[in-house]
Amino acid sequence: MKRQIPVVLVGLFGLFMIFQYFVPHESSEWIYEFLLDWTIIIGIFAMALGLWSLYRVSVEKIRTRKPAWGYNYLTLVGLFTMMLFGFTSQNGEAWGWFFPFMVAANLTLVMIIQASVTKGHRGLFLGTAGVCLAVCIVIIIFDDTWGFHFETAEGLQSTMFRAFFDNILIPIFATMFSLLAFFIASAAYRAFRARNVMATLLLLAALIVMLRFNPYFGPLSPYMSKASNWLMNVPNLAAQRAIIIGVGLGIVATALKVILGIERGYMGKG
Amino acid sequence: MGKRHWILLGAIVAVIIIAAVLWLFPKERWGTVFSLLLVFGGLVALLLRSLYAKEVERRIIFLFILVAVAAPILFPITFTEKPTAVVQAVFDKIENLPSGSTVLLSFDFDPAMAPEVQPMANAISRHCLEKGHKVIFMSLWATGQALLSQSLSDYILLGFPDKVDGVDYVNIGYKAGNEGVLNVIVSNFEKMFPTDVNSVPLKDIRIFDDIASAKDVDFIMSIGGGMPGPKEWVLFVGDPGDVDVGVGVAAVVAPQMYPYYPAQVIGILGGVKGAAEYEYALKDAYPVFADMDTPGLRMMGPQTLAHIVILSFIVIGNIIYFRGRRERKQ
Amino acid sequence: MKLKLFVVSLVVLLSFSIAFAQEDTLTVPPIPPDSALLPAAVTGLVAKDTDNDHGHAITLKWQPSADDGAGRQSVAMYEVFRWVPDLMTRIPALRDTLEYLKLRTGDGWSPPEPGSRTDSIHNVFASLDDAQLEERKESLEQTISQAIRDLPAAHAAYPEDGDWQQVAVAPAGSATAADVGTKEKDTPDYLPDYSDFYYRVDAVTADPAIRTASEIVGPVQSYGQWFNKGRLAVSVFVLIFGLLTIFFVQHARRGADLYVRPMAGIEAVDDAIGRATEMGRPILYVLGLGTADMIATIASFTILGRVARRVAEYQTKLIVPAYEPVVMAVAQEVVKTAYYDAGRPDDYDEDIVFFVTSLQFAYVAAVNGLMLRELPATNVYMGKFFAESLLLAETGAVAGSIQIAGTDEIAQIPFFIVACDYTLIGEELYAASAYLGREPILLGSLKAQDWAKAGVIALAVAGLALSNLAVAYDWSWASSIVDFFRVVD
Amino acid sequence: MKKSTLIVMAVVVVLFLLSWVLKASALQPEQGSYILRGFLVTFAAFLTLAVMSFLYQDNPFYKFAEHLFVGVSAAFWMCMGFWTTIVQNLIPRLSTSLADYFMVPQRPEGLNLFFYTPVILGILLLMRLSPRGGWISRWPLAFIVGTTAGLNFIRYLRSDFIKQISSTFVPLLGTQWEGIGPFLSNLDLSASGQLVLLLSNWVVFLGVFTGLIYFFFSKEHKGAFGVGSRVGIWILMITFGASFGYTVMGRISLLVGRITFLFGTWLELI
Repeated sequence: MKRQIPVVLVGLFGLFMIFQYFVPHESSEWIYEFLLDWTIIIGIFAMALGLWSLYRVSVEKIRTRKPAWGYNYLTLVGLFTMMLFGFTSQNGEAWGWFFPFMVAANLTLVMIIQASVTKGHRGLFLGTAGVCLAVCIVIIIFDDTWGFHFETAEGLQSTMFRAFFDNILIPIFATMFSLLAFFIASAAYRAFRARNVMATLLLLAALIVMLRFNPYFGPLSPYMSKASNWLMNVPNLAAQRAIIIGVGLGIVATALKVILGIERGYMGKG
Repeated sequence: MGKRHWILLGAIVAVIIIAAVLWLFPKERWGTVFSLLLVFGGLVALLLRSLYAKEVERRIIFLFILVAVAAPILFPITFTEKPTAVVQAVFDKIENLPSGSTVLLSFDFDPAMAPEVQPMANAISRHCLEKGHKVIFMSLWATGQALLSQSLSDYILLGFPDKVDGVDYVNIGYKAGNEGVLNVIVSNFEKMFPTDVNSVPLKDIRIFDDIASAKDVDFIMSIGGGMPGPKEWVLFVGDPGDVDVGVGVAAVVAPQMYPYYPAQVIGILGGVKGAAEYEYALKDAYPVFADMDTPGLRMMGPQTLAHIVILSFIVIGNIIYFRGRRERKQ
Repeated sequence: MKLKLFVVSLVVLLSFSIAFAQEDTLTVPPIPPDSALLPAAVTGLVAKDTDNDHGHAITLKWQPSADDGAGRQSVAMYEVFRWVPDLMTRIPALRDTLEYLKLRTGDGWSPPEPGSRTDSIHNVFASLDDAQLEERKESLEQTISQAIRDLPAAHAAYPEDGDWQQVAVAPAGSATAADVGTKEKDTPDYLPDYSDFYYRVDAVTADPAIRTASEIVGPVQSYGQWFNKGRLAVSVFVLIFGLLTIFFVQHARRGADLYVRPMAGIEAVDDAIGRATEMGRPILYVLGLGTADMIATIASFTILGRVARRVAEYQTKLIVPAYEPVVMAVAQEVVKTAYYDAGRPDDYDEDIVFFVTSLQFAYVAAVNGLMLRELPATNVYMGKFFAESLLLAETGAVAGSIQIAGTDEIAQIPFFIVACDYTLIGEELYAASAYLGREPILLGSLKAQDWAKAGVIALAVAGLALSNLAVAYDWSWASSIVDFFRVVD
Repeated sequence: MKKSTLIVMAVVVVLFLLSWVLKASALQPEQGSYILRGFLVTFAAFLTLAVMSFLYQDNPFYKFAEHLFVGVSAAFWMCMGFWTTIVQNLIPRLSTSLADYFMVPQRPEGLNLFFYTPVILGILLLMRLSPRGGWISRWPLAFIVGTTAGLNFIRYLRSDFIKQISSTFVPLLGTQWEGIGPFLSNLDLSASGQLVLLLSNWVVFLGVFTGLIYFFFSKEHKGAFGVGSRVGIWILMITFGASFGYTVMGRISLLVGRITFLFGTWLELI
């Protein structure tokens, strides 16, 4: 029973989604739109699961002293701080007691983590956490330079949220991405060697395309760019199409298997 | 000759080269010449070394890439770019729409992809505004909304002080839901975007007076390179809504868009090269943009040098492979 | 003199009577300037419910005016008019008032600018107190919904209490137009289904005042269809493919021996698990950046199930960092079941599958760190991958792991091929789950896939031949077959 | 800790402080909190370099950036999901008072009680966290998987499958055809552009044909079939090589972006 109902649900909704494509009638459209909205909303609820997992695994690493465990404090503090920024904003220009509040709130978090990873002194840590929490609450009650909201009628208002986004997320994100420039070179060096026919074809095609906009080949340059365009447009088109048809078929077959209940791997039974 | 002799020889050669450069070139070219010498000299050295089938350590490759990219940024080198047919198609589409048409620009990228696609986003936005089209800006990426607002206020709108928010352009921002968002807006904007980023209800925005859904837009340009992105725009809006879609994509995604061209996509801007070509076309057609910042064109210098470095390493790798194979056979 | 007066008064009388007579049917200027200039009216006007849609739309067809492209060539465009009951035009005004009342009773209301439209509404309600406003608001809401319900009846009252409104414009030379409304009751272009509509089409010259109306057609009703005929081709494919799959699955169930060609990447999985066990190092399984609703991710779940089962049997360590919480939840379920099936429920740990973060490169940063610190013997990448593919695979290569990848994301396959030891290309990813399990049912569906591919090749060849011949010999029936595959969206 | 590590750490800290002071004093004339902004720019540069140091080897700076990134990004993603989806799209459909509280406009269609369903399904999903109720969390998962399986089934069948097949229907013999042609027309390598066009059409056709043959699973790749499959994989390899070569450009741009940040925004050299 516990296993059957989900499979039935999958089949039911899957079949409906297939049917609705052929039924232009309003009632089918109506359900279709609801279902789409619902999947988005359910996905948002799953965020809580993700956050809980992140918290637990980090604490677990600290407890078992895994390699680089100390950095997990940073992860959790970063998480907690950014979340508080996401739900608070200034009421005016002044900062008031906002930063002391952030420190106290993070101390509370760290003390709770400590309490859950140590065997002794649990009372001490919990006590400190309690004190810090009390400080937080006092600040919340008496400081009115900031409040618990983030988006107002004027749009995104949290200055610190934006600052963290611009100065922590963007630099790391973009730099991680830019590492690809290095890796693409080392991968090309390592792998593009004429070991056999397939590797040679891979190598030659890459060479031709990379040479396409190099201005140092004099009269040859236009031919280089034409050859690379031809490669990108003709054999590439063919191969892409073959892959797309194959993948499309694979997706369609897998979706059908899922809907018919033949494939249940995603439910832990396969 | 011992090691010390080699070092001594190297030092003497280096001094001679430096002296020659200082003597032969004007002051402002020194940086360029030295960095080029450094890169090419290093490559020649590695090439000679490869004849002994000695592998190059990956950190050395990294170092070469770093220098090849950083040097032309400090000491610029630039080239000219002629637009290719796929780029020209987008340019012509925007150019030939009657003034006052509605164009939807979707910034489907994040900060990481921005250096590659932001230049084309800016160039196209400027083109549309200059041409007098009404522009709807939006994003399918959470991280795209901030970027969008920022580039609107910091770059794009600076050149158009008389354009009015809500009349000439509107920024409706980001909604979560990936292609779900597209599924909805293809029949109704307001359902997914009740307000624009400034919380103005959509029904109070003039642009949306005769635009109920994405179907009513004259042209859609999706700029991005991930998921959701241009491909989703084609499959979920362009096809079902029968709207012309043009795409600007990161170079990596460009080949993937070709099967959709020209039936499902009217034109493709691929990577910085596409942006550079578009900027060139724009500068060519509009004297107003003569002094426009052209990051796309500017970026072609590091591109060219880095390509040469990578090509050289592929050659070096193959020499090492064949020399090594011969040694192994012996 | 008397005659002159008489003629003038007659003309005035006539024009009045014409104006009166036309008031119900025409909103155009009452006196045509010169009847000789009037274009010929369109003929044969037919109005029908638009086919293959959800209703709320009417398609009109007509024979172009004799002066359109021929005759006097004076027709510039056609304007389509629909008879609209007054009730329908009143609704938007009611809605504006309701909107005002809602704002007024809500928080943060401020009086409108003097002279604006809202201001004139405001003047009507200025003196009322909150309770009265609430009362008005509720009654207004009821009025509006009642009005919407009354729309069909109001349409049936034609030609009482209504007027002609322009609903569509078609350029000269066209013989068809559609009046497309929406199903959203609260928008101005709402078009009620099952209501009697009346239409007429005006042939309009360059001077909009000079026009000729057609005969009025009606009543016609719009309604939604239950099958979209434009999508027939798709439904044929769905049926054929569904039946093929079911057939081969049944065939396989009955114990037919099905051949599958060897695939290096799949065979490497088993070896890799053995290698990890020998070395005492973990196996890293990356599900990619897809969400649980992507089929590539679902295929990856199945492969994860197989790998986890083998891992559980060998008692090796498995690490599965997840990019998305729903994916994490499903993967936990998969791994848990695999451990139970392998008979080692005690070895299962909830933290085998864990969530990292949902930002692409933050996830990559964490997984890269994991690779260099845990030094997995084997990295398996299956599912949807984007730009991060090369970052992951190169770092894995540096860490000295054996790497097996599979993705249907075409742009990323080259990077996996370059940096990984084995790569499953496109459809091979979907076949992999069947391979690993060696279950006849799943192999059966592979067979169905192959047949579909054979069908595609046959179709492509046939279609090619047809479209070539159609071009060469101008066969219209051949192109109609080719058109069958052009799906209506 | 090794002595060299400590020295590197100390140097980095000193450089960081130096950059902070210099940056803040450079910003001083402008209004606003220049100390904070100087810090943020310096921090962004530090993070950029920390991530790049990964190219040399794993090190504490990278670990710092990595763990901070994970925490902050998880919180960022959660906050954005909460504010954009739950607050803006769900709440206005559930309750007027909640919508007022979060200051979001009411939806035109007003309240819709059907939206309690995804909320309930979302809560069922959270039941995973309880050891006993875990099985019920499969229901919402089944809902999501089923709905989207049906959606994908149709979508891929239509867009990636039928459409791709129908675009293969191109004349290989005829000459007056003008379809996918525009991008092939710049291929006038020889005087007779038409010939190249025709050749390209043949390559596309054969490419798709052999590519599909490569993806046959249930037939041994031997004889003529084997030749077809081999040609197929060759064309795939050419495509992959070309695609790799094409990508290099994009990755270099990303690096250009980061280096421009370091030289421009941080060091102000350009």
